[in-house]
Amino acid sequence: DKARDTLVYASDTEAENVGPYHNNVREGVIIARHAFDNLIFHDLATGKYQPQLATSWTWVDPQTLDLTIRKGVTFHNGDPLTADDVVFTLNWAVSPEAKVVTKQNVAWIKSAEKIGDDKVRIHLNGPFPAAIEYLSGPVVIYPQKYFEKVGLDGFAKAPIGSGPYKITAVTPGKGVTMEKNTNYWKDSPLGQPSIGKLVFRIIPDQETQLAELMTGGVDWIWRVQADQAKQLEAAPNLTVLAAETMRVGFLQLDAQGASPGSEPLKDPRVRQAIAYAIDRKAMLDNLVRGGARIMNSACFIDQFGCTDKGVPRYDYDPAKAKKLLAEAGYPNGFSIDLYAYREREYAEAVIGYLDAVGIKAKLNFLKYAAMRELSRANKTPITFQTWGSFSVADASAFTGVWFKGDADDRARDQQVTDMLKKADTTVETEARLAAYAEALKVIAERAYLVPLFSYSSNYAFTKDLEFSAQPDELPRFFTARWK
Amino acid sequence: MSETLPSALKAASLDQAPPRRSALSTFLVGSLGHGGLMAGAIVLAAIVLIALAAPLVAPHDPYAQNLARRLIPPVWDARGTWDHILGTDKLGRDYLSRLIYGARISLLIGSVTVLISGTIGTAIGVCAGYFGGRVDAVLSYLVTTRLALPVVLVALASAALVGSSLQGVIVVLGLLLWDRFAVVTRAATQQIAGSDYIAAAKAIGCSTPRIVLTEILPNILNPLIVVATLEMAHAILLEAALSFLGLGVQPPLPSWGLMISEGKQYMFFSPWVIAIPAVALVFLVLAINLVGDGLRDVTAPENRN
Amino acid sequence: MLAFTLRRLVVALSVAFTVSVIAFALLHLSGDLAITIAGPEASPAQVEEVRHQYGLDRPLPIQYLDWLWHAAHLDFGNSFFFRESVTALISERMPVTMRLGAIALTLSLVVAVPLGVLAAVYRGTAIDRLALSFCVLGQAIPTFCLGLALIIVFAVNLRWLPVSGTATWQSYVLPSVALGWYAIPAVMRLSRNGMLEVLSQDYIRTARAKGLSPTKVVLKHALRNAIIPVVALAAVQFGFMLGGSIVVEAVFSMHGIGHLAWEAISRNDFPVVQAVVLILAGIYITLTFLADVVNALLDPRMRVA
Amino acid sequence: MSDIVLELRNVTRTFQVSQGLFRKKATLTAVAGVSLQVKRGEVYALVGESGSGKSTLAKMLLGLLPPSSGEILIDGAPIAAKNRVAVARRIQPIFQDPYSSLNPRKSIAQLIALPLVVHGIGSAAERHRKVLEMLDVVGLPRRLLNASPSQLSGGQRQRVAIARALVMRPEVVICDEPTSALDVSVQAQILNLLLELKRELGLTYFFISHNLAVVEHLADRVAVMYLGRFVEERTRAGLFAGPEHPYSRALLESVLTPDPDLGVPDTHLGAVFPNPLTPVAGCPFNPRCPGAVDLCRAEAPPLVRLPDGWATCHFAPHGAARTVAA
Amino acid sequence: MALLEVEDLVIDIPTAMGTLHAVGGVSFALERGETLAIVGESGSGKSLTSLALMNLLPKRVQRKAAKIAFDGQDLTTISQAGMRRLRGNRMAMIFQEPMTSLNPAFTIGDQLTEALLCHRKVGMKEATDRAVHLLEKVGITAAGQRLRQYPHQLSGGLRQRVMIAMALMCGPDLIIADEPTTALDVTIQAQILHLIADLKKEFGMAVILITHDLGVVARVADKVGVMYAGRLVETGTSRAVFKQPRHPYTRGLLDCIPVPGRTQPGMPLGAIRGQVPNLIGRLDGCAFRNRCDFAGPECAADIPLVRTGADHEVRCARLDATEVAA
Ligand SMILES: Nc1ncnc2c1ncn2[C@@H]1O[C@H](COP(=O)(O)OP(=O)(O)OP(=O)(O)O)[C@@H](O)[C@H]1O
Ligand SMILES: Nc1ncnc2c1ncn2[C@@H]1O[C@H](COP(=O)(O)OP(=O)(O)OP(=O)(O)O)[C@@H](O)[C@H]1O
Ligand SMILES: [Mg+2]
Ligand SMILES: [Mg+2]
Repeated sequence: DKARDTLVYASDTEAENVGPYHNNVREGVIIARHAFDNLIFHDLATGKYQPQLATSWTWVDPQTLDLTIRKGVTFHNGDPLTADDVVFTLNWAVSPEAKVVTKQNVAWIKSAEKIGDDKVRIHLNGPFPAAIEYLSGPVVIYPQKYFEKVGLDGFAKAPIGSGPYKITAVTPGKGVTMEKNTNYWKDSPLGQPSIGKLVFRIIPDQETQLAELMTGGVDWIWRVQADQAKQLEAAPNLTVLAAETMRVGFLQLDAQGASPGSEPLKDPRVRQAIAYAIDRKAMLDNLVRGGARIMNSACFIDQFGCTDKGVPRYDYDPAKAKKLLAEAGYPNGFSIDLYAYREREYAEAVIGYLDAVGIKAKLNFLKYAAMRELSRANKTPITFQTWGSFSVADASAFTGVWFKGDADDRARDQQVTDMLKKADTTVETEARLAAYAEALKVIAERAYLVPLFSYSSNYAFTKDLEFSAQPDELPRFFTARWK
Repeated sequence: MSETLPSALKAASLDQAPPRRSALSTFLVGSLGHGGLMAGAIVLAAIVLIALAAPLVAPHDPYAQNLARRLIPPVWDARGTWDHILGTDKLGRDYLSRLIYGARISLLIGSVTVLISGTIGTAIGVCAGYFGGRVDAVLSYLVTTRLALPVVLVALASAALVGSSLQGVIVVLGLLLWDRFAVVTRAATQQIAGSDYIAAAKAIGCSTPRIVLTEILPNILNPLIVVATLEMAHAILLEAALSFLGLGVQPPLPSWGLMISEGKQYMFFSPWVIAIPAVALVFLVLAINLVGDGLRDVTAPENRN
Repeated sequence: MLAFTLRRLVVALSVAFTVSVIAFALLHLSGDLAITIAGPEASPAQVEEVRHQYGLDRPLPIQYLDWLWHAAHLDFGNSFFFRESVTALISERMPVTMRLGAIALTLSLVVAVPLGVLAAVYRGTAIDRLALSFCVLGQAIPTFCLGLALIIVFAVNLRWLPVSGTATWQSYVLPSVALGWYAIPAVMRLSRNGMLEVLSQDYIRTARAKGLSPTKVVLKHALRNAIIPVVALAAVQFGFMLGGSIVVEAVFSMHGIGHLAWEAISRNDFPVVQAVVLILAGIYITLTFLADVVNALLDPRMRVA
Repeated sequence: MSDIVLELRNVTRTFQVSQGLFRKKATLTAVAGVSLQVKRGEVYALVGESGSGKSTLAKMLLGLLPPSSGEILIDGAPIAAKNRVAVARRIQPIFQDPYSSLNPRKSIAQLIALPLVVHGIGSAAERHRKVLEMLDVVGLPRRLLNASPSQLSGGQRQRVAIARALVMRPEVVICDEPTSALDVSVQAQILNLLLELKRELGLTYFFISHNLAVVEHLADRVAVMYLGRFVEERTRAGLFAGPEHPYSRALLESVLTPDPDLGVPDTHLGAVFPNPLTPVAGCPFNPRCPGAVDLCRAEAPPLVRLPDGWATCHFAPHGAARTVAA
Repeated sequence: MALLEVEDLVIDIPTAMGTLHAVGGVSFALERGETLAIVGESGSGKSLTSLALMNLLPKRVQRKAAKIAFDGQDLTTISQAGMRRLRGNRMAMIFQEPMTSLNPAFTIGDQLTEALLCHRKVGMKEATDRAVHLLEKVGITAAGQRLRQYPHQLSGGLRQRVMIAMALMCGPDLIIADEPTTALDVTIQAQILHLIADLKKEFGMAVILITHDLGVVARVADKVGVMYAGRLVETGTSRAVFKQPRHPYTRGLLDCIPVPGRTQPGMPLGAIRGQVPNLIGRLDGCAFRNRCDFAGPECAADIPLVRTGADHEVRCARLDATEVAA
């Protein structure tokens, strides 16, 4: 609402915890970017890394990184941000009691130490070239004093960061309110925030979001369904923006056969058959649209290290799928449960394709948190997953989550894990690329997951708003302004 | 103003000479004269017939998707085609065929649920009404307990626990919706249990099961049928609500509630996607309710001669 | 009167007790709590530690009593999802639902009771038929369809009222209509039937024979007796409305306890579900208890019961 | 076998009437210490006002209600020892309301055949024959065989009820006000039928009524009941010639014969109405008795034997002279 | 001038199966202070006739009359409001069911004073005083306390007395009592009838008493009207009708009832064969002819009331035959 200098943006999912380390939903990532600062800034326009909280950084060796921390930055509560806060945050995040939700984000860190007034040294668990990317993404800095005072629960209710917006209210189930940080440090590469107030409203219903947008109840929504986006373009007071995102949709198959009814999935031929059965192109052209692409590898194609060269492709071929199924001993198919949490029609389309080759999939549509829990408890034979890599433009942000033996790895293929470990820690660029390519090839051959396509995101917002979208699916309202 | 019926009328009007119309023919005459009942019965019969003959009347396979032909509007729209009279859904499945198959699901849910809940409720109601005293107190307390549980919430929670599926929904609703049966049969049974023909049956030496089965049950059949129809409508609506909330029947089954739920995202720009199943649902429930109300009117004691 | 009240109180308490057992069972049926609380990545040792820490290794009856003790003090433990006190979550959302329910109930009473009385007084006329048709139709329209239709018409097209949320009083209008709509047929029928029955009573004839005006006969002699069942129903309906607000809150994205419960169910956050079930049941039980007492106060015959 | 078919020995029936959970349940004595003997082939009539316990007594005789204390004997054997089915073969009821005593869902044939079916008597054909026979006996046209009760008039229904009661050839028929719901013209038909059947089948009637004129017409012996007690038991002739108990006298005076020369009698009864929940001290009738004195309010009256029966009154006019005190 | 004159009152009820001619052409006149009793079997149209006089018929019941005049006022054309001013004020009604005719939600006092407050400009105090006065008149003790009681706290006999007091509140000229004693025990019936007779004398009211009990009629009525199938078949002074009944139906009725001392115990009672005709559809001629022993072809024609004595009229075509039989 321009008149009240308040931008109301809506999304459907709620972060169980606003603390950036304790949720892995996109809505949480957005809030983290607005309320907290990273050490390093990744300039998407140039592809270069620039100083943010760290004024400079140097690799001492492939496992040691030294950073100089900026002076004069303060947290929202007025406390100065110091090297101590950085050291505390990193050491706390890797400790087991922190129970960080996405381990991959910090698992590369061994420890941090203060080596001077404003100097911090990070010890890595092994060579990890993507470290800079992570430091410019999911790793944000917490205020040590405040955090130690209020604890994890208190922090979730009233988080304090140093970012361009300060969080003023967290209402579970309802949303989060943020206000412009008028004391935001001058030279931040993020720039100075312009809009006075941000209100994040959780509106679970796409349609309600749409109705609210049309009636001016909210100013900005995203993930508008392709069909609707096209129609919305006609509305005079709205702007519609379509952009590809880093999010990749895929089917995760329980190759271990640990879930109830997932026995058939142990057979690679069955998994391949599933891959062949799905007409990804038709889905892309008719359902996804908006600049999205078909993905053949288990990562987003533009991430560093991600490639589909030499990776086997499973083009739509139901006949072959049936043949494979028959070879695997399922000439009449089988019944199985499929879990999904968003884009129900994509999941249903998949079910339709599976049905055509004889696999009777039953859809279970859940909230993300519930689905993740079931999946991690080995109760989901097939899951329709999507992953936005925390906007980290490095293949490790994808493969690391799904194949390195952590909670979300349902393949548990030691060979793949080892190959990825090697790739993650290879410092030399060419060798690193080759290592990823090799790992991705094995993953695809064994069809542990069926990559479908990248997502496009359709943003729709009021004409009053000047907003530009980035491919990393991370709206930056601190750069937005009223027209 | 009001109709004050002389109390002697009840006796007087009964005391007329035969031959008179049989109960059945009075019922039929009453039904035919009851516009609402007839309209409801015709619509309901039509829906039941279509549901039964679904494979014959459905023009397409309700599950066959064709993404290239999605969201075709119905034939009355300029962009519609006769191939898909009611258009296609978001996955390019023929909407008419899905609607027709959906009728099966709604009717199945309605009837099986009522069968389960009717059996439970009638058993409870008849026992409470017939035996009275402590039995009645215990069973009444059961009914109160059941009523205290919020149906939608408990149904949702149970569906979440047992896993949402067609069978799950039917069982959960069947186990939840017996309260009205119990209340109505209890009241009806109480009334009958006090009547002299029950005393006469006892004096003749009839056993209790015999009394319940041959003397009481046939006489509470009317209210029972009425409740059954109304509860059937209730069950269908509840299933729709559960499906709407995402914990009812699961895709790709074409339940009408689910179709409404799925069509919701198109409600602004392709309103027919939601309007068609919604109208079908309203029609079905309306028809069932009309039949139920009509039966109540026709079989109500004051209308029986 | 006191004895009557006490007896009802005992029934209410025993129902509440049963509901609490059911709610407790709900939580424990939802899976191994220790594993849920410890989180999916916890090692078996950690799970055991949680089990011990939360007292989950004690016998179930003890756990139940412990839980009941806390629940009686409005302490329902922590939400699995938010890791926050359920009581805090609920108390924050409760006002929304209560407000919604109260407005909806008032709305439906204000519409339904006069309509029912009118229909009864003008039985068999166009007014009556209109009211009854309205009833049947009303019952056939699912709440969520009505809600969506209201949004399209009044919020999106006419822009008179907000689409969702709870920010202003205007936000409550559409949801209350959608929720109240559901109760109107039941309340209307009951007032109509109650009124009809009362109007056919001998004492109404007596009143008319005294030369009282029709208005006085209806408003004094008839309404007083006919309103009694409506009082009970109003209480019951309020309970049902709180339960039924799940659907409405979902459609209008209102953050009341219905919505909370729905989301909690889809997140397997059973402490929240459990608490909501218990609270809604508690409200229902309290209300029906109060309704019984009010009924007894209104009806002199019941005071001696 | 003695000629006493039915005997009651000091039968009492109480009901616990709930008055609220925490208030003590009140005891309502519907029948208090009643003893009687019904001889084979006689019509034993019971009169009394509404609520005096007549129906309760009838139900106990039918085995539908167990007595709280006392004994009921059929042919000298206590009925508790027999089961309901056995009792049913010997004692059958005719109820007051012919509209509620027939199951509306059954045909006339089914209704009349029910006792035979329950007791497994005869084949289907034999049962049918018996039903037809009964229709003739009670004077119903055979075309009504498949009619439903709703198609019959009150008098016809009562005939069906009689047919059902008699199809098993019981020894005793308990008639609980069998004509009080019927118009006088129909009542006459039914009374004639009952008398005729008694003669033909040698039945014994236990006949309950509040209409003394009917009782006089039908009964051999009459008992007058007040508030659960028998206050007088006499032969018909004796009672109608000279009632001993003031209540019997008031009853008799209250019979309004269609005689335009007479006015409405003044029974001089009090207007205090008996409440079975609050028993009065002394004679239960004393609050309404025109001749009550202090003695009546203090002491229960003795049983006064009369040549043709007995009465319970302190001042039974003839009894006093010829009493064998109880 | 007579207080009430009714000429050719017709009451039709449309039903699903045709028009029910409930009352067909009833005429009578009533003087001040006179008691007219209308007697007839169930369904003969007595209650409808009484309700028609008060204009309290159910809505779909149609009333037609050549004349209904009350104290010179034409009730067929009077406005609703005008009728309301008469009702409860100058013409009052006592209903059959004392148990249900009082509103359970209001106190006796409230219901008693209501009519007076509605029709007269009197204060609450005055109305209450009159209520107490009347309650005492009808034999209710502790009247002041009774006013605060609710109907359910009174017994049937007391309630009927309250109903009578209620009818008397405005001192009406005419009281219509529809079976005021049918639901009561015989002793109480006698008391109530006695009361009505006394009150009538005291207040000089005219009374229309509706009943099916010939005994009651004979004892209290000045004039009698015998109704059969919606018509008056015989009217006259009570003496004339009961001493020399001329219509076969009246005679049949009188033969039906057992009368202590007159009928022979155990002997068959006189009975009217057959049943009441269905009143739906056209009724020609004598409705009783299918049950009448004297019926001849002339009975199928319309039959006028024939005057057979000073105060005696009969609607019969075979008066010649009945005279011989008498
Ligand atoms: N099941 C019962 N529970 C409680 N009280 C009862 C029950 N049955 C009868 N009574 C009471 O017992 C008393 C006698 O009742 P009963 O029906 O035997 O009287 P009655 O003489 O047959 O009366 P009526 O002439 O009205 O038929 C009454 O006060 C009645 O209220
Ligand atoms: N509202 C009505 N609808 C249909 N028929 C009616 C109605 N009221 C009365 N009748 C019929 O009109 C006829 C006369 O009824 P009415 O009540 O006057 O009889 P009654 O002589 O008072 O009988 P009772 O002695 O039983 O009170 C009956 O056949 C009855 O069925
Ligand atoms: Mg009785
Ligand atoms: Mg009548």
